[in-house]
Amino acid sequence: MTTQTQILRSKARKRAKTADKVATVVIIVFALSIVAILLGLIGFIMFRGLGHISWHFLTSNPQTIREGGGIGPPLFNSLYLLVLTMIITIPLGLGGGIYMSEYAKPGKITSFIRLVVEVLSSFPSIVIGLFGLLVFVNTFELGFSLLAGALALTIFNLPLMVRITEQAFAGVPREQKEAGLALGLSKWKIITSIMLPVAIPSLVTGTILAAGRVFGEAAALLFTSGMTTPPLNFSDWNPLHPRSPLNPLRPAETLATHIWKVNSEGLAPDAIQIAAGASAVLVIMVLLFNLFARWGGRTLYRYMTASKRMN
Amino acid sequence: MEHSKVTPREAQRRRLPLEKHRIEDWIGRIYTSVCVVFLIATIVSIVYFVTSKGVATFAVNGVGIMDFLFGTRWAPDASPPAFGAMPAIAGSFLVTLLAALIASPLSIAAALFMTEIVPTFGKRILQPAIELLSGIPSVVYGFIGLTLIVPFLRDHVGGQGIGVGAGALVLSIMILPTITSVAADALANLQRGQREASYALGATRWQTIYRVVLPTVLPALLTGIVLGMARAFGEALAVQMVIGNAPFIPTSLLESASTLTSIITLGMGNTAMNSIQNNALWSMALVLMLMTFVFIMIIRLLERRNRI
Amino acid sequence: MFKKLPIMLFTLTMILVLAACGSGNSGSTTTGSTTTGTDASGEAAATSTDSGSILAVGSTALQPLVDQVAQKFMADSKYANISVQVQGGGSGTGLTQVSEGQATIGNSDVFAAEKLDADKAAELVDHQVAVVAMAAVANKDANVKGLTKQQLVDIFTGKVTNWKDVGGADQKIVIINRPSSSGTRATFEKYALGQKTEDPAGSIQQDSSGTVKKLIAETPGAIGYLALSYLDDSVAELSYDGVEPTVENVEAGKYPVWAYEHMYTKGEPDASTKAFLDYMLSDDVQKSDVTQLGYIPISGMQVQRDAEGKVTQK
Amino acid sequence: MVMPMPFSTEDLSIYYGEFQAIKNISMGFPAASVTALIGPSGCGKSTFLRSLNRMNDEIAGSRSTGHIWMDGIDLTASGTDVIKLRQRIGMVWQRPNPFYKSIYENIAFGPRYYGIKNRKQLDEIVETSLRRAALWDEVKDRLKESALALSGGQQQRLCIARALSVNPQILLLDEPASALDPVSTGKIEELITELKKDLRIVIVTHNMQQAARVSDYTAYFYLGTLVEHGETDQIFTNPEKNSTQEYIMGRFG
Repeated sequence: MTTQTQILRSKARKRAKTADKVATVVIIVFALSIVAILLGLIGFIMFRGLGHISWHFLTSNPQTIREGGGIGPPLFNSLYLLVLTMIITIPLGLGGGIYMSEYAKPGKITSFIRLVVEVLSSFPSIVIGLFGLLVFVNTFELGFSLLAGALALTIFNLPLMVRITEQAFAGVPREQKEAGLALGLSKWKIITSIMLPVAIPSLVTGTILAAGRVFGEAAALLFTSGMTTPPLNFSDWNPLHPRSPLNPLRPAETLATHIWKVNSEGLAPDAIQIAAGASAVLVIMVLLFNLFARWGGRTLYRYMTASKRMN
Repeated sequence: MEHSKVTPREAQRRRLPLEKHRIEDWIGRIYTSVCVVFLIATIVSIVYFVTSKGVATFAVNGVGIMDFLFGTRWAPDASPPAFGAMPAIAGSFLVTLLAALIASPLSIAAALFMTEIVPTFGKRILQPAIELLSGIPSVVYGFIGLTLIVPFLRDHVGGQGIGVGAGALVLSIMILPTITSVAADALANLQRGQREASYALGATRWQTIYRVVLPTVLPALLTGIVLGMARAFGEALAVQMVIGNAPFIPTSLLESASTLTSIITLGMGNTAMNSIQNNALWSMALVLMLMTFVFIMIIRLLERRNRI
Repeated sequence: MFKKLPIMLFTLTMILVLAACGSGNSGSTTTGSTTTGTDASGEAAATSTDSGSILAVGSTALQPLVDQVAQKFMADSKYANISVQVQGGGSGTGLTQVSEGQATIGNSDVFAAEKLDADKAAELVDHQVAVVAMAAVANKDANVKGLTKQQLVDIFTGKVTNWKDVGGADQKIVIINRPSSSGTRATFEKYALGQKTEDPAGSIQQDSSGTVKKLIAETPGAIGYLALSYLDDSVAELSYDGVEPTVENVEAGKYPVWAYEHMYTKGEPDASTKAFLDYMLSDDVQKSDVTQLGYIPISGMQVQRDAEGKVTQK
Repeated sequence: MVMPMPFSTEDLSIYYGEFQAIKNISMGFPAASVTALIGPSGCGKSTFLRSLNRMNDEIAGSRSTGHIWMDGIDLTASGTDVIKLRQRIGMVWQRPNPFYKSIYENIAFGPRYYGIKNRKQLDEIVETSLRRAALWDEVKDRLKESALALSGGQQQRLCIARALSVNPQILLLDEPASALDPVSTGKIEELITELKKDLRIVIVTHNMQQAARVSDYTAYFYLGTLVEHGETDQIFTNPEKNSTQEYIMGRFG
């Protein structure tokens, strides 16, 4: 009897051990396959695209039917749109985040705002794009323009920015706030002069990561900033001139929409290479944003906490 | 030493502008409140505009809501036109569910790998890799789908390459990072004690994971999966490029089908505002928006369960 | 009232934002209405003193041409004070925007009456600037040189599903169609098939010519249709009822699958817009840019066609 | 009716939700003296200290009844300008919490906020405050460096200097030396003795020797009530209540 149970038990243990081994192998295989997918994707994009990237490619105008078109204006548009978006998003997002972290009292209204932020951040980008088309492009008569695009992207990034700010402020040691209070500073002064500098490293990291997201967005921009770029005069930097690259009311295709367009409408014989090259540039930009965000946050933090000279 | 006699207190009495701190707090409160009001106003106006446009199909153009939701014939330009959105709704759900089915085991395995098996390697290699994956723009995914996945499916699986399967594959890669990071967070937050108690009882790692870890974090894992599905449901360009866009309920995974988002992207520019064809697209956008609410409701319910 | 409050607040905030971004608006958003002289009798009226800004929105198929011509137009010192902006967005968007006065010119692949309500379409003035012809295109392995109208109808309605039934290889037919709202599809259905069709199950829809071409070239048994400018060696173009899809045949009125590219204005165009439209139709543009980009010059057409599809000799 | 002392509490109670953390405490703080608050953890002494400049307002769900008198004004009255009140009551915590700014800025921040813009005047205030906190000689050559680069003891004295920079009438110290090494603790204690000449000081401490060394009056708290309050010598040598005796003995032992 006892030997039988022993045998049974050791069998069970053996089975458990086998199951453990199998499961471990399966998990490792799955995890490694994710790494493989990533490496494969990045490798594929780079392999297809890197050969096409040159200074000429990065700076010259796209061509409709001839070979040798570049991505200069789309690249510029992407960056400029990012700047415009951030100019609108950062003040609004900071305000919203500070409200949530410092002013909001737990209750129905606060949880409602939290719901709003959550809903806003999960809207499909195409719905935001359509809203932008209806409201910014048509109702406000902005036309397909950088500004309309920036406003649509603001809707995207605002919830993110609010969350980043809220978390960054929540991460400020309570003692800092108390020190300010005990010194008889107003709440707003404490927020802007005491807490903000402490929160800045995580704010910077979060903001740059959010900015990277803007960079890749296309669906919302198809309906708001349009798919064309007027001929630009890169020596005219007056934002009020229609041909100035800085004019916020001109239409603009970004790198992401350019890829979309070249892929779909491209007449140029080297359309596929251009799409591949532009994709590689886009991915490299996103990578750079990631690295820069981490590096920037860390450097700032070190600078804020232990630097030799500061004021 | 003349100056030292001017104490801050005297200076304050002499110079402090009238209730400076009150003005400051007033500014701060107003500024932050305006930002919050802006947030709320944004969402209210999105909901308002999308709803009013989306309802026009039924209210102005007289299409029956049931005909729209459950009609299987989408032929907006035929005479008489038919506005059955069922093919697109079914397509959206189908690719979303398939993508979740493909991505969930992979993601959860990756999360387990990162937290339970080799945390150091996982943290150093896998986590950044996954974050990168989430940074790749969706048009690039579409491009890859069209140049890599579609020809591969066509040559090795059969069919046209383009179709539901290709769409689901592309989407599954896109939602991998979402599910993985939520799952990894949940696993990392799990108290060490439970796990150690299980090991102390002589359980193997898999037994511990299977019997202790997974049941505990199940609501959080489901939250991650629902978040991923929400993203898949709303994704437009990548899917549109590879799914084929035929307005039919697909009968096989290799068949061309359409989603709500793909029909909208294809038709929006080609139809004139306020025409019935255009309004029908807005109705689809309305369905998309309502689905977002449903997803968020599910997530909230899961989170509530998670908290208990 | 309470319900509308947030929207009002939102609008108010937006207006503030816009006001902050300010005064530069006038330069680019005012439509051509600010031009000088109302006497616009052709190109002569558009002297260098004329100024104005033109916004042309719409068809993505027509956009490369308008874009290129606009650049040339603005580079011409005669029109130095007129600025032209070209935006895509699709024919429907173009017609909506010109009809609502947001754009000066609405570019469209189809007659306005096909997209807009009759009364709105009636307000628009049609300027036909080029012709675009389409050819049925098949994957090379299908081994077919041409199809008759009836064969095409059978294929696109799903009656014929194998190439061998129309004289080709024994291969399943894969239809690469356009979305039903597409102008290209409307043209193809109207002039090649003579009827509207509904996609047989399993057909693929793509809006963009580039993707359609790629798919036809790669997918065995594929059939679709493309503008002549997209044709190359990777795909096989098919003759229609024995007529080759060539520019000559289109101009002579022998090959019927073609459509006008339209640039609509709301009412008669003002001086600067007229100058641009006239420039568009000048030999200078029609003989170089139009042909270069693969369209067929309007001036070369020996036939013309009205919105109902009635063809008459010029 | 006796006029309340210039700085005192009257029947003060603090609630966190339903829980009464401080129960009807009335006590005064004489000028130019140090009052030590002692008692076991959770006895309410820190809560009491924090209520004196109404820092408890920041904790959600807290409320108070009773009065805090300062020069005849009731600080708990609803119309009181809390921020102005805090400008007259300095506070230093257990863990040093210098701002993430330079040493100079840490001190100059308050006075500048109060309206002093003159650079020379600010320099003066920085120097005097640092001197009063016995930190001047150690940091005078590196005023532009980050305050976070200082050692723990230096940071704590910097925090005292920061509190002094706005010339408060009262200084509240919440276990100011418990996170520091013995040498730094010694310096802080010397500092307290020096500072009490111009200020009322209230200090919370767990260290009985410290209370005995630096304070003039001692108050023993237990479960939110004030058990005994009197001159330090008397409390330590001959307390009236047994529980005070036991606590003090226990802590010594």
